[in-house]
Amino acid sequence: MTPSSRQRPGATSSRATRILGALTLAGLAVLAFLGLYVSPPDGLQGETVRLIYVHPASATMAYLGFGVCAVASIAFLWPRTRSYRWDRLAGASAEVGVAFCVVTIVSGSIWGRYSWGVWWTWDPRLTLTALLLAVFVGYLALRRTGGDPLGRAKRSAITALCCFVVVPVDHEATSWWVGLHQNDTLFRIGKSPLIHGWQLATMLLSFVVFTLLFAWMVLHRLAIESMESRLEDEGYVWAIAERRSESGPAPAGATASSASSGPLVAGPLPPVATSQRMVQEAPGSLLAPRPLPRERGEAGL
Amino acid sequence: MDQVIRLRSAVALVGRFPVLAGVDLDVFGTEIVLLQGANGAGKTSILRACAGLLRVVAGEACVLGVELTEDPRAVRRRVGLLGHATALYDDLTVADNVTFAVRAAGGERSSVRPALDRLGLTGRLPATRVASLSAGQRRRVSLAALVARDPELWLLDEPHAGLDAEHRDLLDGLVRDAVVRGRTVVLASHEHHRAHALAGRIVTVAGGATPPDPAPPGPLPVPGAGAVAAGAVAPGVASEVTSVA
Amino acid sequence: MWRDALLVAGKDLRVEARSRVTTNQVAPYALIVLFVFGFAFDQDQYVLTHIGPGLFWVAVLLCTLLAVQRSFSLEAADGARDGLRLSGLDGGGIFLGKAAAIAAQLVALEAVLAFGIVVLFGAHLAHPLLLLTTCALATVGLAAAGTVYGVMSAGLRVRETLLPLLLLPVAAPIVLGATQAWLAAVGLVTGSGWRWLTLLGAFAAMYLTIGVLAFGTLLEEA
Amino acid sequence: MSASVTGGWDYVAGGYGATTVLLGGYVASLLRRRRVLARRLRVSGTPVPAAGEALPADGAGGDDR
Repeated sequence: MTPSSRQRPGATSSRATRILGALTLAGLAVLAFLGLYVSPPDGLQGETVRLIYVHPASATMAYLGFGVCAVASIAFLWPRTRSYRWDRLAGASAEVGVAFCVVTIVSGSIWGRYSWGVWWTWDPRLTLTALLLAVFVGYLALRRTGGDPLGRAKRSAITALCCFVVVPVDHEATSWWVGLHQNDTLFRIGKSPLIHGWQLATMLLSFVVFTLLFAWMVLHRLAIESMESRLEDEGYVWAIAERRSESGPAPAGATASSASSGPLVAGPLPPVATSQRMVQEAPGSLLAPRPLPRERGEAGL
Repeated sequence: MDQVIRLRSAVALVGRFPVLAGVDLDVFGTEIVLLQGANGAGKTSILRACAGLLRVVAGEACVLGVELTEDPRAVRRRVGLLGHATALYDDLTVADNVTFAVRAAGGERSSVRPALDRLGLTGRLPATRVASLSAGQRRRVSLAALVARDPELWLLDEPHAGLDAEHRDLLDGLVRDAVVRGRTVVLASHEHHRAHALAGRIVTVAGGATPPDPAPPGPLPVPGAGAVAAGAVAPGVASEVTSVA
Repeated sequence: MWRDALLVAGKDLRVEARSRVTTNQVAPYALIVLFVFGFAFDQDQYVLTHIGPGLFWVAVLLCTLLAVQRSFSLEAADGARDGLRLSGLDGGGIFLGKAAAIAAQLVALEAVLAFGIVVLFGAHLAHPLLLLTTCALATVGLAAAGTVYGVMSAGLRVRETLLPLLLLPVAAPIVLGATQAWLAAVGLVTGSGWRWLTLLGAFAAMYLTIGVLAFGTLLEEA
Repeated sequence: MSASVTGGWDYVAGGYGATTVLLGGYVASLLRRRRVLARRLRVSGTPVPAAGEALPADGAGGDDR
């Protein structure tokens, strides 16, 4: 999809994301209708079975977010695929994953209050989810520390992997632990004697709709990251010009016109590997407000 | 004469600030080169970039045959940097500190004692904790570690700061000896009289760059500036006047 | 790598031997933590005996935070980290050295704390072989994870607050595994304590591997 | 299927409500951040990238080391 499909200049949504958003909204409406009206209550759990159309799907999206974060981190650390877009994807999906993880815990807690009579129990799945949340909140805090972008990206990627490898260990640990404690609180899906056709359909729909929502959120979170890095790069180009003008007679803050009329600063300005992307353009245009080289923009979604 | 440092349009960032915004620098073997410029001009950053501590993100940077843009770590063992910070552990003694620095860089323990003696760190001083030393003494401990390691390239950032007259002379002697032994020295200093007498060549740094401008703005204390960034050749020191641009 | 590790461990332990921060500050702190647990829970010896192993490992975890912060504030002072980077020491070697020094200090602290819970909480220590193996594996795991996260947060302005946020959730399996192994050893829960050791061993091996591989990069970017 | 257990609508409302509030709040924060950044970019005269659009010359290989 080329950027020309955008209607309003300056809008960050493309046609694809708008279609995706509309589909998601429609899906959510259908899901609510099916979940709250069409599908029947359960024999065992009464009306609260309707939470099954929210809770498992959001848990899956949380795991998906953390999984994407780990895979993107590996892709960033692997020298042959290193690119900041992996770093941005890791950050974006981790944040969306954290959001879904909170939803999972809150909705599960409400459900648990009804089913088990307690808001929280030290069930392996609950403990694992809570630990994952804690670990990835730490990861997001680390991402916000700033500093050299390459350093931050590497640090974050290694942390993401450190966080993620804890998952199997935690999983083993908590299952042994519960085995020891003879804990009888089990995940409830398996206990439903039979799933009604509408229930099954609605549940499947919930996974589809939440995946759409996940994709929409990650795309927009990525757009935010892109805009942040672009703002930083703008500052960077001006900072170099400013810095070099300290040495020359040209006044600081000389406008772009002087870049074409004569060298603002001594020496050719090199192609600069900026924080987020490579800028390989003529020295003059580096200082000038420039149009996007649109043909180089990759296929939008 | 082999080239020790070659920077071309080198750019380096600290956070998002471009401390180096396009530096060109050539230094050849057994030279003593003085970097001069105002505070914040980028002298320290050039030295740190040459030591492989500050990543060069654009342009070319080659020190001792190592491409810094590819692997800045490879050059570190062969370079000695005397910075503003002395990189000493307060709780260790003078001798322990120098020994650790030398052995960490792959040197021999036997080179420690002569270096301490050379810097006048004798008597009770080697067994004294660094925390109880004066600033000048710490500086000398740091220098002793450098002398004991005897790297191929010496990068000295304000080496005269905090030293008394006697030890400044000692330092100048150390630098000249090092060059005679085939080492190369780059220093940044505000002690113009001393530094000019020592240096074979002067490079002006401003605004994170080395302007090739024959007449840079502001007063230039370079005696007899003829060629670009040319300086007085110190007597008795083999050096070579080269153009910077 | 091993030579570098020995060199760095020797340096860190020598600093500790001269500054005595662990013996004079961290060890008393550990004992105070046990006292506070005693106040906060009950004077009921029965409760304290039963939660003693858990409190022990929580106290060890808190001490790990202090030891890690101390270990990296050494390097932060006076440009020492630049010195370490300039020395060209192998990253894996520095990691193993610093982790070994932290582990050595933790072992000393654990001895003090074990004495504390026996005296204060009336814990009884059975199966010394199981207990010692647990301590060894858990200590290695804590020191390795602590060193990885220590260097990660070392160069940041927010390191004092970031380190606990990163380390505590990650170290939770160690506290869990070590506590369960210990409870099994003294017969407070049924089942064999040995299987928890595989968990502790796996955790330690994982973080040792990560540390050896990634420490150089992390030190570079700190 | 007949409902042998009735009630629990309050829990359903709580669960759906909490989910809506949390996810809706997150979406709102995304949109707000997006709007603020887009405005700042427009002020500095830079084209605003679309969602899903790659940045120009974003190194795809190992080139932006």
